[in-house]
Amino acid sequence: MSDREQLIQQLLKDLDARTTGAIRFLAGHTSRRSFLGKLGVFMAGMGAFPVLPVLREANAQNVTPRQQVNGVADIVEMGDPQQCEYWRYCGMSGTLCTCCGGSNTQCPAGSQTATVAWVGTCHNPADGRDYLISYNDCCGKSSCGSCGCSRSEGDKPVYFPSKSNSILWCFGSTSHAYHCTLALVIGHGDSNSMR
Amino acid sequence: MSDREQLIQQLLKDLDARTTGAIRFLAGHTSRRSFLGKLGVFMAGMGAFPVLPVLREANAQNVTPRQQVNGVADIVEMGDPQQCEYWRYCGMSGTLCTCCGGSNTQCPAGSQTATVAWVGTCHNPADGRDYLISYNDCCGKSSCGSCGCSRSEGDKPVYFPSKSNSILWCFGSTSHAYHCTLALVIGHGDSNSMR
Amino acid sequence: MLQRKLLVLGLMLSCGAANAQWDRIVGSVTSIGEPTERWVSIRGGNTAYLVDVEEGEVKGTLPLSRFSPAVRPHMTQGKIYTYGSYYKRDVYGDLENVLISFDIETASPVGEIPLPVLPAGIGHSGMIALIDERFVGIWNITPAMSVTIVDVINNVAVGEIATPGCAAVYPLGRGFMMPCGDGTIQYITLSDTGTEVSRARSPAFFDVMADPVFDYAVPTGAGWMFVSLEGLVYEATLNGGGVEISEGWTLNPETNGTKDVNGVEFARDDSWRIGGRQAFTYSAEAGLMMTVMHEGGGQETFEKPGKEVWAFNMTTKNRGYRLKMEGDQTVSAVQLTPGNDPLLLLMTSTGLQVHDASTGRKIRDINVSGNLIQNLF
Amino acid sequence: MLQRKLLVLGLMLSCGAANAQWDRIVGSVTSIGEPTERWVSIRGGNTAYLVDVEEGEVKGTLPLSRFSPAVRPHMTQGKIYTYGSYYKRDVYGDLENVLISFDIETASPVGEIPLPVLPAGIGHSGMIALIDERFVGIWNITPAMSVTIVDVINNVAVGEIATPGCAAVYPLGRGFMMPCGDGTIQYITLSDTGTEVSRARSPAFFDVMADPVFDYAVPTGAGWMFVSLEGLVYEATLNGGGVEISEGWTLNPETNGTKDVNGVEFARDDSWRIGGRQAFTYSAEAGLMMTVMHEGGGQETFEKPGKEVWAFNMTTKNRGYRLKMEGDQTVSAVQLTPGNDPLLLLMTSTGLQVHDASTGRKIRDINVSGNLIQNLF
Repeated sequence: MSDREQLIQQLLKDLDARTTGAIRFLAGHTSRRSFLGKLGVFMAGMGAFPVLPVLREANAQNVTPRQQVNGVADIVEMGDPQQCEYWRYCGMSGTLCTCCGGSNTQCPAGSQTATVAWVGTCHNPADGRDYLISYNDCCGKSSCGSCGCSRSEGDKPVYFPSKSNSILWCFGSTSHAYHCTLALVIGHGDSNSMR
Repeated sequence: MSDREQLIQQLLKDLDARTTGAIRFLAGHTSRRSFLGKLGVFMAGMGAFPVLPVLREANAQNVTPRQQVNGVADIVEMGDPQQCEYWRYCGMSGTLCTCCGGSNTQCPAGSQTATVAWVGTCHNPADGRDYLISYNDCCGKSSCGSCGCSRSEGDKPVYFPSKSNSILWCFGSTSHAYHCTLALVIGHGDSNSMR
Repeated sequence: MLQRKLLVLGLMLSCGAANAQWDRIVGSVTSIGEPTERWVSIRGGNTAYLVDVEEGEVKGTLPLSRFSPAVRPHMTQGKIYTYGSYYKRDVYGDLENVLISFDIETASPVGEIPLPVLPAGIGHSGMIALIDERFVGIWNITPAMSVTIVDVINNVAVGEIATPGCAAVYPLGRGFMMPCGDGTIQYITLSDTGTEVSRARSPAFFDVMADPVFDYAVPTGAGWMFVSLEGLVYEATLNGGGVEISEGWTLNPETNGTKDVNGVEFARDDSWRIGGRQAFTYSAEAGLMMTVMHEGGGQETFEKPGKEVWAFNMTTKNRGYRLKMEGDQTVSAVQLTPGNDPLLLLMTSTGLQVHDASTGRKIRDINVSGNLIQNLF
Repeated sequence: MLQRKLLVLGLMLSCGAANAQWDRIVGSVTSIGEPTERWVSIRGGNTAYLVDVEEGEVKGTLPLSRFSPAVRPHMTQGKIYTYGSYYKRDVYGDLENVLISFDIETASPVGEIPLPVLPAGIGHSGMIALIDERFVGIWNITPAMSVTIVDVINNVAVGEIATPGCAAVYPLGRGFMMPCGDGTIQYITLSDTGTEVSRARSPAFFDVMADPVFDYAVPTGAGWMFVSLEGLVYEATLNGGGVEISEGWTLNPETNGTKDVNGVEFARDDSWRIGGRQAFTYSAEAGLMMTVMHEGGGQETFEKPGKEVWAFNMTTKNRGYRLKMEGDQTVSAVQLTPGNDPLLLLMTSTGLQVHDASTGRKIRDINVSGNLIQNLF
């Protein structure tokens, strides 16, 4: 097989992986029980949808300001947000927005933040505490292939979407073309005070 | 850099190579003079277009039946038409239609033959003679990435399109999405009798 | 569409008389030939490759959208269905979701039916089903879960059925099964017009947190085979109005002195796991089951490619052989062709491999890559 | 388009007050910042990456079509132009050819102008030009060769200029240069409305069969630099109504005892050739020229990636240093940023590299891959 053939075959495999299943993983640093407890606040109105943490804009605005959660005023963080090893990415799978002109809280210019996201719990080694992380996809642009990152923990089949890495989380965007993923700190993983 | 990042980067490179420049090479087994001599017949009506071998359906039908060219009734061929080393591919660059459901004379089902093609001269080792080969692109489907083949001889810049490998030769098709390339034997390379 | 098809046919007809020795200058277009039970579809990139695995040749390709998960052959109609999502500017602008039908003979699109709901863009053969040769069912997640039913005789989308907590569409009779997050299999019966008549659920037989079944399932004839991430194998069938689940058996039994078909005592394989894009396949006619296996990792590695393929005798439920990949090669998908003497197809990191299913012996490599391997029949 | 842009802006504004410590749950959208002379566009896949090579960061991306060759910045307008070809079903169906303008600040498409002719789908920065800050010129091959002129002040395609035998659009004043198959450079002058006023040709200075110039050219300020496949360097300038070609000098001189700027005698380099997707770059301000070089092969290897980059002092026309790629790494494109103290940018097989141009010393790697490197200014 020539170099070119190998390249082409790689291309085909990559295309498939990138476009037909946006890969999402869940932080596994939490048991189901604690997970449900922490997410209960987001799940009002979700009806028969099991355990899917739908974070709609409307709901989000009802959440009390997050700097008051547990009275924590700041997060001590260390590490490079462009590296997959960064602490917030324990539940990440996809492309890091930090490599595409965005940050961990802002989608790159011209893309759109999905209004639904997956939430995981990651351990911050710099302060020794766990935090809830919301992984929001940014959508509506061609895939930003710069920094792929998959840290697989707790992946589940698609009928359990809150833990499935095969789902394209672009809900709420005007396009479901996947661009990259944020990693927002939304609270303490060891607190029940998010109400 | 992780495996995934490398894959993604390869993807990007491949995409570019595959979609923004359909790579075409010309057989270099002929000097410019002999080349013009042999192709002159196809160039009627081409006006100011230098040396571009436009092979329109209408023109093609005016050519005398090709089995009478030099009285040759058959071609002795050896080798695997799915391999880039096959004798007809001296001027090939692209994907072999023989790997995509087509042959060297027929586009795969559902694709369209371009009405303009590049012609090169290849040496057939099985009978020791040179033949004129027409490389027609088949278009209108997503790229068939199975058998890439580039044998670079005589490639020229794009202002000399008949010898440029960067041009997408899908003219005459209803879509210029590149699928694969044929390699048609259209005459003897050492004859002047194609009129 | 039609116009284009006619053009293609026109080209083909006008070239029928091409001389065998000297080729026409413009070239011509071939047709695809007569598919057999040993033709499969391979989804690679945005293309479905139609491959005759007996001959070892790609016979044609179908252009898919970037959001098309799989194809769904309807061989009695001579058609292959898929769905696609198309934005006016590739990744932005107006969106059209359509069910597309391809004519197999010409490998060309011949029809489109608009879809009312955005379908799931997931690379999975369970996302689109042919139900009773009459309906196509498509799974949606928006994030609400539902199934769109398209009547492919009258060429119209007839409706959307809400299926909260349940995914994929596994056709059986005039209805379909779905695995659900509460540990059950749901069955929905359709009317003659494609509307929901009734739904039933099996007893809960798995715990989604402890050991869920793959959302990928394979047909057993009477029902569907579901396999858990820890390697428990179940069959879901219909019994009257209800869904019945067989007792599970394990791919990784404890060492208890059992001998396999070769008389060799089972080694304990606790460190091996089932995984892959298509992690298992089953042939009722041949009594064979094949699984993709890798060593180590947690349950969440269920999509990880394997280093071995294990073959099970379904009469004894014992493992007949282990097929090891060479060097760095991995395998992500297994498929058995239909019939009593099936071929074993493996999608490996270096392309498609065809093996004799009973011996595991490799017959050939085929120069095509992708993910999903689907039988046409 | 506009609606979409407003939505994006809306999201941005509503997030301005996001707390620095705890993030908003939905996230927000950033803007792209203020481009400097050290921002470039990298075309990789169907994306243009806008990269600050000083900072080493991707600042944003633009979604391109599969047939978009390059971008064309119009910095005084705050816009970036490209063209795209879009089929209704990705690779088949109705075709739309459009000139697309992106707003740089929001990295979003803000306008489209329909194009009357199918543009060339070639991965080349010479395919689209900004002429006198007022017109965009696009090269077409159908297979007739022509240039479409779009008035980007009045947002309308004003016409098509036939350019048989000549390719690419290299803007200069109120017109553009093109290399031609007869060995000349053609210059076409435009009127205020974008129609052709006059055309001129240089004397023939190369033989297309013996030693043609690259169709890729780089600006010199007064004109354009053309380089032949055998390594002869020419400058094309305007002189009154005519096109003038400077005497060529060679990148591979015979060994004649000449010493380079380091006092080292030139070694004969007959076996080295210029090649690559962007095989050379020139900075008039810094007096530097860089070329991508590989060893061996015939003239047709002019697109082959290199194993070295050669740096020339343009005062002496001598080679200052040879930069060798590490291991299996190859380099396919070189670019110098604007200004007196330019950065040397290399697109290598492992990603973008930033070097100090005067020493060749590597400053950093940037995690972005692609082909074409274009300066924004």
